Amino acid sequence: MNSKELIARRVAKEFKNGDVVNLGAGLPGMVVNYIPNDITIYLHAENGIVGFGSDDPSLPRDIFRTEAAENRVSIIPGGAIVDSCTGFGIVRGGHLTATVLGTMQVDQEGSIANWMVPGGKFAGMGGAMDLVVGAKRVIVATEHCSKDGKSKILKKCTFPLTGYKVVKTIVTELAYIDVTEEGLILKEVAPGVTVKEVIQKTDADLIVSPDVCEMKL
Amino acid sequence: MNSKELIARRVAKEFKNGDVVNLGAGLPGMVVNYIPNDITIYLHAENGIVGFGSDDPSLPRDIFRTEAAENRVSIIPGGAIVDSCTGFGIVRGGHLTATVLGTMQVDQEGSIANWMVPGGKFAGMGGAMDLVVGAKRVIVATEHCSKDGKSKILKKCTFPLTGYKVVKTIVTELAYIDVTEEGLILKEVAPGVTVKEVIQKTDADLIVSPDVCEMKL
Amino acid sequence: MAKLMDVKDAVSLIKDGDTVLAGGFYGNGTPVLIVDELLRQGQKDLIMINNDGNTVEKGVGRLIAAGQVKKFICSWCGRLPIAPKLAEECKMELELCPQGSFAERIRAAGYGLGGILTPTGLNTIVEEKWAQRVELNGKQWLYQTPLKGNVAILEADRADEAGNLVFHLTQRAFSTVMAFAADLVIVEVNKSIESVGSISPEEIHVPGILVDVLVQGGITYEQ
Amino acid sequence: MAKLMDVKDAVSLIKDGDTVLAGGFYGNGTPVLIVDELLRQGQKDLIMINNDGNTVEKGVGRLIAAGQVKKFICSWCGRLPIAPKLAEECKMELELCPQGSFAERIRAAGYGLGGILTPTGLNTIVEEKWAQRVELNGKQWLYQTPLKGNVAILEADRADEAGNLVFHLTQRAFSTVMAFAADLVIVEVNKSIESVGSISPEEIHVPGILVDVLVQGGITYEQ
Repeated sequence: MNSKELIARRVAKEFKNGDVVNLGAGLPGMVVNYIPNDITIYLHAENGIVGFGSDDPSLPRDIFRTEAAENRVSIIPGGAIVDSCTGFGIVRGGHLTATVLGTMQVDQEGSIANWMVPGGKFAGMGGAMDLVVGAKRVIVATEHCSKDGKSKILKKCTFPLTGYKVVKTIVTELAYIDVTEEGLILKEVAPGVTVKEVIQKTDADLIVSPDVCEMKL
Repeated sequence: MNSKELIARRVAKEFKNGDVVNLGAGLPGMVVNYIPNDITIYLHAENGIVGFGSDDPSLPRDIFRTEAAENRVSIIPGGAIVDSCTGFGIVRGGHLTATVLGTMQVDQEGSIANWMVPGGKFAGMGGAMDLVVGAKRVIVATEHCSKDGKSKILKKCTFPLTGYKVVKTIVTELAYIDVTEEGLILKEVAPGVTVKEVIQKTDADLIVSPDVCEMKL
Repeated sequence: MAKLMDVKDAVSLIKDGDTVLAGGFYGNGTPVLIVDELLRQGQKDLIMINNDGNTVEKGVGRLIAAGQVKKFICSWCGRLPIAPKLAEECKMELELCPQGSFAERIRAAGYGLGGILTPTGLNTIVEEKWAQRVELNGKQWLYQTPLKGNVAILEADRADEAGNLVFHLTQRAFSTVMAFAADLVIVEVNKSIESVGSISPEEIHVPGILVDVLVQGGITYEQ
Repeated sequence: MAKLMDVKDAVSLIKDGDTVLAGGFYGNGTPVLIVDELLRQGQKDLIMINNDGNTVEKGVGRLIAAGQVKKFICSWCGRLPIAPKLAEECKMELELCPQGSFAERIRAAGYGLGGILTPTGLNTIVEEKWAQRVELNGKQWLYQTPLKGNVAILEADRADEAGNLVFHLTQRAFSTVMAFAADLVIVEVNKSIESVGSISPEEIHVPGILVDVLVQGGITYEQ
């Protein structure tokens, strides 16, 4: 199992029947592949679908039946269409069980920076800032370190923030970490990974839970 | 023609095809009877109909096809149903051509007091405060004097206000008066009524328009 | 996801002191069986948020007449003289809000906004008693707080078992936003509750994810 | 009441320097014939308000690439690298707004509200550059101003001659509120424009009283 699959599998275990979830593009989007078949979650798309599923090739192609990355999807039975105000009303109003986002940086206060590198391209935050302040639970699903080997989990974000003190949980290919008032609590380590290794690869301070255990997948 | 019919007939002449109008209960509601048949106005009801017409007895009775005084109505071809937020969005957003309201008092600054007598019953403003700030044009349709013979058109309202400096036009059985920055301009007098009589029966200061003429009905 | 419940069990979820958003304009759209059951169970000290209360015989006015309401927030109660009377006798608190602001304040609560900024009510009793004047963007506005409920009691025409709602004509009114603005949303559905997927996604007025409990109703609108 | 017009005449109502609200998410729902005609007529110095601009080949991005846009207000322009590039070169102003706030600001303009109060963007670049922090009701909010247009250009699936609009699936997006927020609302209708009264009052997404001009379109969604 590669890192991304491991992360997606672990995040998928967080959901129960009826949950309303927004999955970011890329890795977070893979989570849907590991939701058990006996559970229905309502996937929320920024362009106004509440409850989408995988593309149904038997349906005619339709540019208005796509999700927020413009992939063709189906609308699941029980799904609904809303306009943008209502779609984001669902987000900010606390009606979204969770949002799962990738990130460039996340810090021990729960702040997240995933939309802009200083001096880099200036392409906009899209719906991410609404999602991180609005969702009942913000789950960061990311590889533990960036490509150059640096920890993405920092004492303090240095890139422009997407949200300040909003993240509740961080899932990486090494660890499952909860963000609390006291700081980051290391709750699980991935199979074959030691607590020590997680601590070494993390810039932020970690509090090791007395119940720390191996991640179940 | 009695006073109320005269007022309703004169107000009806203010509208043109396609106008969107909210008519208050009582006298203002009579205006619709004098709209020429070749003109379609969209009557706006606070409970969410945009474009209602007179009751069609051939339709089944339906408690949800009533206007804001709970009279049974029809929905005209081209009419639409909206929820309360959108219904009042139409009002405040400047999409209502006019609101026609009765009143207890109106003053020379254009303020109106039509919802509460001090010490009297405390029944609420309903949609009136939204209508007077939102409609492009606020037309007061009222008998010139109260039942005890006192002018309803005052220098300054003494009852709790519905809206401050919002009225554009006042139509009574004696006169057609525009509210301007300079004050109240007497533009028309009803057939058989003299300018002097209007001035005598009006507490507010009136500026007689150089073009003052007889009301056409 | 909505749970289908007996009206008795559904209403037992409402507690003394709850803040209840009740749909309906003149009692049309106020859920009849749910109000019947509230009268029977006798929850006390409710804060009722409803446009007008209608009369002592239909709508939320029945609960006010029965003495179950501690505070009533409405835009108008001209058909319910008992409301201002109780307020005068200090037996019930009565708070008035312009109808458009009333709708927007409920929406603000449900949509996660900090309140509303409106020109409505400036220089009136609303500013004196229930709102705050603020200057923003070079203009004067009234700021009013969101109106949130513990519970919403609504009536719908159609629903599916996922809780998706469709209203009939002016049954919509405040109910579309009230469904967003309460922790517990209980809906009385007049037509037979349908299976999931039987309502087109484009027809739905309130997505089922907002609805907690469905009660099978059956009143007819042809009255 | 809507007027049926030729696309050429309709677009000639748009002037240099106008602020244009354009419907569409990724260019889906951005009216194709109207944008074609804007390119042809070459209106300049436009302020474009659109969620994302999409690309230089589809959507509002075409007008940006053609140099017709003075300022672009969007939530994201990741498919349109020319936008940040022009901004860097000071050839176009680029203003970013979180997507939910973007929708609400347009609605505020159309619904006659003084702006929005949202938690979104607190402690971010939005607060630094484009919003004002206010404390109301004991909490911190970002205040953002309404986003109003002179003109809105929208695409609808169905319309009747009274201007009533029906959208198809996610074609709704921002268009429902944009129709309220511009002085002149021009809509390209893909199905044949219908006679007045042919759309049920309950199906209508935007009442016809908000629509000024209808243009017969005809693109297909099956792409």
